Amino acid sequence: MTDINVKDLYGRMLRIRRAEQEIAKRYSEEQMRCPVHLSIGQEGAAVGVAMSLEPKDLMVSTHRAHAHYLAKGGRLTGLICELYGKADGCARGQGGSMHLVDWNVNFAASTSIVGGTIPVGVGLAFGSFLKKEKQVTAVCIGDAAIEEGVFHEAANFASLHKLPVLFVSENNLYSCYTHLNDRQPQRPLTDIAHGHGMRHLTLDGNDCRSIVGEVRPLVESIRRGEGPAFLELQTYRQLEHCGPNNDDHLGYRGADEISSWIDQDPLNIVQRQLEVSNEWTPEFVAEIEAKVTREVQEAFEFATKAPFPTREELGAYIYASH
Amino acid sequence: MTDINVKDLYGRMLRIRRAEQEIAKRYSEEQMRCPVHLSIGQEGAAVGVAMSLEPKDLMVSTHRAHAHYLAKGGRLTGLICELYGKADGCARGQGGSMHLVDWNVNFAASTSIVGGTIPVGVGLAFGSFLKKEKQVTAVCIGDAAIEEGVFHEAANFASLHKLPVLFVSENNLYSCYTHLNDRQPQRPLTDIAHGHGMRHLTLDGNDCRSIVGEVRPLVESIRRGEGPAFLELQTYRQLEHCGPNNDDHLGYRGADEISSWIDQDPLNIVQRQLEVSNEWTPEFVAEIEAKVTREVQEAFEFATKAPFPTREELGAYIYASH
Amino acid sequence: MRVIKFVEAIREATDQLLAADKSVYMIGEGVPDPKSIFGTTANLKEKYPDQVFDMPIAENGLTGVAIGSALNGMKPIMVHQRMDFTLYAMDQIVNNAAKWYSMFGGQKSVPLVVRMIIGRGWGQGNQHSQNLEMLYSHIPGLKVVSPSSAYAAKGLLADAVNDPNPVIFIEHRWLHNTTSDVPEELYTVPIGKARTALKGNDITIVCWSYANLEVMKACEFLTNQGLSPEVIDMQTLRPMDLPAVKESVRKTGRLLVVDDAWKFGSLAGEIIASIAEDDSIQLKSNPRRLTYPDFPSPSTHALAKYYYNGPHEIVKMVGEVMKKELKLDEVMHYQAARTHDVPDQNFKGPF
Amino acid sequence: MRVIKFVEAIREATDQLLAADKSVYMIGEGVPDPKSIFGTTANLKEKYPDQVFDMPIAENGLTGVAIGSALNGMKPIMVHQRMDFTLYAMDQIVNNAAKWYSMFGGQKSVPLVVRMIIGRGWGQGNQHSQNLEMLYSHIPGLKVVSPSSAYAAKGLLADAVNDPNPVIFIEHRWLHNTTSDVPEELYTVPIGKARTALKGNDITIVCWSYANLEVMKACEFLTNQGLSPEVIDMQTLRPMDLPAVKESVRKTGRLLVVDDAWKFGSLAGEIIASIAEDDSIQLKSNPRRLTYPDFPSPSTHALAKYYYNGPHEIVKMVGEVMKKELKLDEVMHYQAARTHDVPDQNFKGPF
Ligand SMILES: Cc1ncc(C[n+]2csc(CCOP(=O)(O)OP(=O)(O)O)c2C)c(N)n1
Ligand SMILES: Cc1ncc(C[n+]2csc(CCOP(=O)(O)OP(=O)(O)O)c2C)c(N)n1
Ligand SMILES: [Mg+2]
Ligand SMILES: [Mg+2]
Repeated sequence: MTDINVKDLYGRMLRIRRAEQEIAKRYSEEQMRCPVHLSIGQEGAAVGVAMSLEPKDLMVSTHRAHAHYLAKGGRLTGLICELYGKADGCARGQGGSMHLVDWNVNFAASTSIVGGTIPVGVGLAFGSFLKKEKQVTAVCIGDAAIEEGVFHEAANFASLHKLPVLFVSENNLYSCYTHLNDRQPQRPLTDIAHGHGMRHLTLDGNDCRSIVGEVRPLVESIRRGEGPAFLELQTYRQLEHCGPNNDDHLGYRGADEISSWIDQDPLNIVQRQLEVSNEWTPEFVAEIEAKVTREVQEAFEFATKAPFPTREELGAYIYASH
Repeated sequence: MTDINVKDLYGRMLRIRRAEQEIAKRYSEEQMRCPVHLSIGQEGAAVGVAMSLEPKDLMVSTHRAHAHYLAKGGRLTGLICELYGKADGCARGQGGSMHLVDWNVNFAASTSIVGGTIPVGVGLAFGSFLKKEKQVTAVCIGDAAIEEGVFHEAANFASLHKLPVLFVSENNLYSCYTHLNDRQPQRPLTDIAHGHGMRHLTLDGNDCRSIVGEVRPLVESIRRGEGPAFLELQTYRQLEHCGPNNDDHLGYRGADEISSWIDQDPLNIVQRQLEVSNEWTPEFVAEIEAKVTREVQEAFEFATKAPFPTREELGAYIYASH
Repeated sequence: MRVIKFVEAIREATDQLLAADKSVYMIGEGVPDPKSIFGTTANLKEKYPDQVFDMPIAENGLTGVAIGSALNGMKPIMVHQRMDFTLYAMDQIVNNAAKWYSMFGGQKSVPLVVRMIIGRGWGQGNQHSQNLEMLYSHIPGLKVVSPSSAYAAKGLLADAVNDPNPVIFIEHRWLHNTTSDVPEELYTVPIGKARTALKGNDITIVCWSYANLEVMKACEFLTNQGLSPEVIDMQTLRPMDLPAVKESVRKTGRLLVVDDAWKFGSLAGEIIASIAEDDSIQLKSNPRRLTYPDFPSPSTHALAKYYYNGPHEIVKMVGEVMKKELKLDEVMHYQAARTHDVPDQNFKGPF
Repeated sequence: MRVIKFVEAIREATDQLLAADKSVYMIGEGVPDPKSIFGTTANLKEKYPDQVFDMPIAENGLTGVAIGSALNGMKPIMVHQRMDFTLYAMDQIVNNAAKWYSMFGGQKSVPLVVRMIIGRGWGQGNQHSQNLEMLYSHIPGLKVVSPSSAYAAKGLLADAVNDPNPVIFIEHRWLHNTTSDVPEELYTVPIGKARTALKGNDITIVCWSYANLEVMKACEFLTNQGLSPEVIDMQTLRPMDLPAVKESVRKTGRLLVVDDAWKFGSLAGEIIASIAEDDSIQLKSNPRRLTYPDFPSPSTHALAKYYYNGPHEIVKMVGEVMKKELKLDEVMHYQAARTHDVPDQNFKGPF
């Protein structure tokens, strides 16, 4: 793990955290008029996976995609403009929070139908396979998405053809307000991957550094043609399922559960690692906070001032032309 | 296994075999005008499972359903009339070979969309569960049906609620002309069941007696509420995928493979067992052949003479009324 | 009478149906959770623990499960928070539920109710705002209802649950907080019957679901100008009460269908075709329809604003059918002053 | 010119498309097997081993895979032996393929062709004989074609594969063994253009796919009686060439649409509605449609016999639209002498 730049990981996670905190803060202004599923608490998984990939590798995600999009290198202004419905949004405002894309950094898509991008991700990898390109696709999903049959259809096909796919299931224990135990039998999630003849790995989804350490070699084996793999990253969503608030007063999850996960916040974990290595200096903290805050403030400033798409764009994207 | 009446098993398999042979023989007369997927070679599995159930237990099946329907006790005339499109068919001719039903013997349905009856079978069991009835549902499928996502969705739900379901996958190695290895990664089929937290068992699908020996206690444990189980029965379809002929000249399966399976014909296996126990007497053979042949001939005679539904039945089953 | 919200009417009907018949059960993603499907299932799990269920995200499989349980004596009510999700379940709905009664020669039908919610506004976008009523209304063997008021919602849900056939029950999200008189006791609004929402002589406006509210609002601006529109609220989309439409059109001689769905291949088109085919009807002008444009709704409110039809567009189209210059400024101002991407000022998203 | 079968035209087009562009690939259950999708994919695997694939039975997942590969530079052609099976794939087709271009603001489209085969006869029954053209034709973002001849099949397939958008390619099983003139070289029949199959003045008969054959046969019995029907073969169902229909109807003043699908909510209805709405068209009589009845086809040939429309029903309906007593015995005898549950004497089932 000597080549892992932990300070860099911290900076990447912090960028996502501060961006989402700003979204949460400003959401009540009612100018970001689309549903937002924040990833606060899950940044370690997103950054860990993205930093295990090469830039040419592809990624797809779900309704909860901000962290994946940003971790993969997606434009922050593209994201914030998209939330504001502006023409400079990464999907020109047509998509909203749940439909992000940035082909410049090979973030291929997030969509809002649970399970919808899973076979699409496998198809991207099938494309790489057919073109004999050494490109890996990361399919980022939640813990509930594997309940959709289409996950299994896609996993079977990926395994059959040894396609270059990394399935990443961020197990945050909930599907909206429903606990895993009310949706799936009690067995390791990864047994499903085993059932499809796939390699699998379960990791602490909040420990970004060890994710990178474990997943980089896995990605390289996938790239070499050793077949797809399934990663379970155990993590926790800190805010409500959808929206800017905390909704733990609803009582669907226990106080102990919440506090133990907050203690294991991915930023805390990396902070502790940097403390151990004496890299957690006041200068570093001040510098990275300032840098990230500046970028976030600038992005919001840009987005709030940016123009909306004009009426001509309504219905402009029905068919692509030759 | 002392309480297993092997002669009875032989008689039940022979009834199915002779009925299907007669279907094959007469198919070229072009009076049975619907696709037929014969089970010749797979009768051991059907009878083995059906004889492990109680009469009150339910069964669903697929496009290849003749054996299941008859093994569960379905009316032979109902089947043959259905193939001839007659009003006395078990589905009044509306269904044809792929849509069989006989609620008198709790054969709930076979349908022609691969995977289509899997969740329906789990739902029958959910009904039993809700009504607190100690009734098991056998969901009879092929080896390819588990590729459909809906299998996984149904299996997950059955496992989650410990529903009284026995999944029976008759693994005959092919989906039409496509070998298992061209459709699924190389791993035991039962790994899939394990992935869903289900008990599983792989058996020689042609050895009817040992199926009954193994599956009866399994069914009873399911009935007691110990959760669903998945049975892989390894067997072989002797004729073409669909139709009355042998199509091995098409070269999609090897001569050695075919001959070794023919040698393991389920009737042969039981015959050998009866020879060992000295029950395979000329009298027994003559008597059972005569009995079965008579029933088959009578059913065809009945069916060929039976009336077609009248034109009034066209469009008569759009909505059920209160 | 007592005035309650649409969500409360659904909740109350479900409560009473669960109480009346132990074979009725309710299932769906989030049914017992604190959000309780926009309030429509609130407290039901507590009251009927053995009849109310959450489910995994597996729309097709669970629809099949519901079908199987229905064949085994139960009467499931399934709910999907968005109609868009039900595309996963088309196989079980169309190949199984719709066909069971016919493909086995009338032996067993599937008494299943599937509630589906149409989204709108607050940036829902392409995959959370589709009205797929047509995909179900085209399918023989299904019944499809689409109530426009709390009263109709309660009565149609009761009739749907008692129907031996599969019924698709379509709710527009923007109806959820609307209110109407609703009797406390359980009653039925019969499936297959349209309702005359307004009597008139000049033009027949056919609509259903949320569009009925917009049509009724438009009619205020029409009657102000001395017009007498007749409004037929279909309530059921299949089997459709075409006789009611025809009777009205025979009287008015003019037809406008307002359908919150894509135009090409819409139910609005089906209604117009049925009238056009009928030799016994003489129209005074060409029939018309007002629908969504033929593309999905964008997320950004800056464009979604122009996507939906309101009273302004309806009044304008009535003018076209009537071949009359109608005053539009009042209705235009009314509409401009309204919120356009939320149903009311209290709605703060997200879904 | 060279006369070949519809299946051979599809096979040849696929062969040429695979040869011309290495990003084209063909995938489907049974594509490389000895039955080769009714012959339409014969020997392609041998010739293009890296471009031709079998697949697991997983319609939705594999549609998603095809979509993903299309986004990554490939041009997949997927095939399903029955349209009924594609209900499993509605989510990926409608929520993803159809919307990709619009929901990401025009950044990437999905150049995917999905071939779907409509079954008929030999006891296919409820789940193997559905024509679900309407379910796809209603969806913005999709293109839908439904050729009626070997010539159109080859040309439309070529145009579909070169189209940057998802195209649903509908084949009626009973067209597979029909023949027509087909050029050897690759050519395109443009998506979105109807074809005048017969010029005439008395009535416009609109049809597509297999119905076109029945209409042309019916026209023999009509012209015998001095009538001059005009036949418009739509070829593309979405985007539809309504101007071609309108031009013809303006001339004839009469319209019959023959659609091999369920009546309620049919494309036939959409066409009639589009004509009825148009103020600039004066009809001499009410437009009509001839469709499947509103229930699924039964398996037994004893009843399927009365389910489908042939030249007899078409001639009869033309008589109604023309308000003319037409002679029916000849066409009735012709139809009675034909096989009714197989396309021709050589067909021995099973699918
Ligand atoms: C097909 C479909 N069904 C239901 C939903 C509603 N829904 C949105 S997110 C979600 C929960 C997903 O849970 P998980 O996969 O664990 O992801 P998480 O939200 O925890 O990140 C549900 C049920 C949907 N968007 N699509
Ligand atoms: C959804 C669907 N896809 C494809 C088919 C065509 N089909 C009919 S049987 C069959 C093979 C099924 O194989 P398996 O499940 O192993 O059963 P077997 O035929 O071997 O008994 C296929 C692909 C179908 N009927 N339904
Ligand atoms: Mg989760
Ligand atoms: Mg098989």
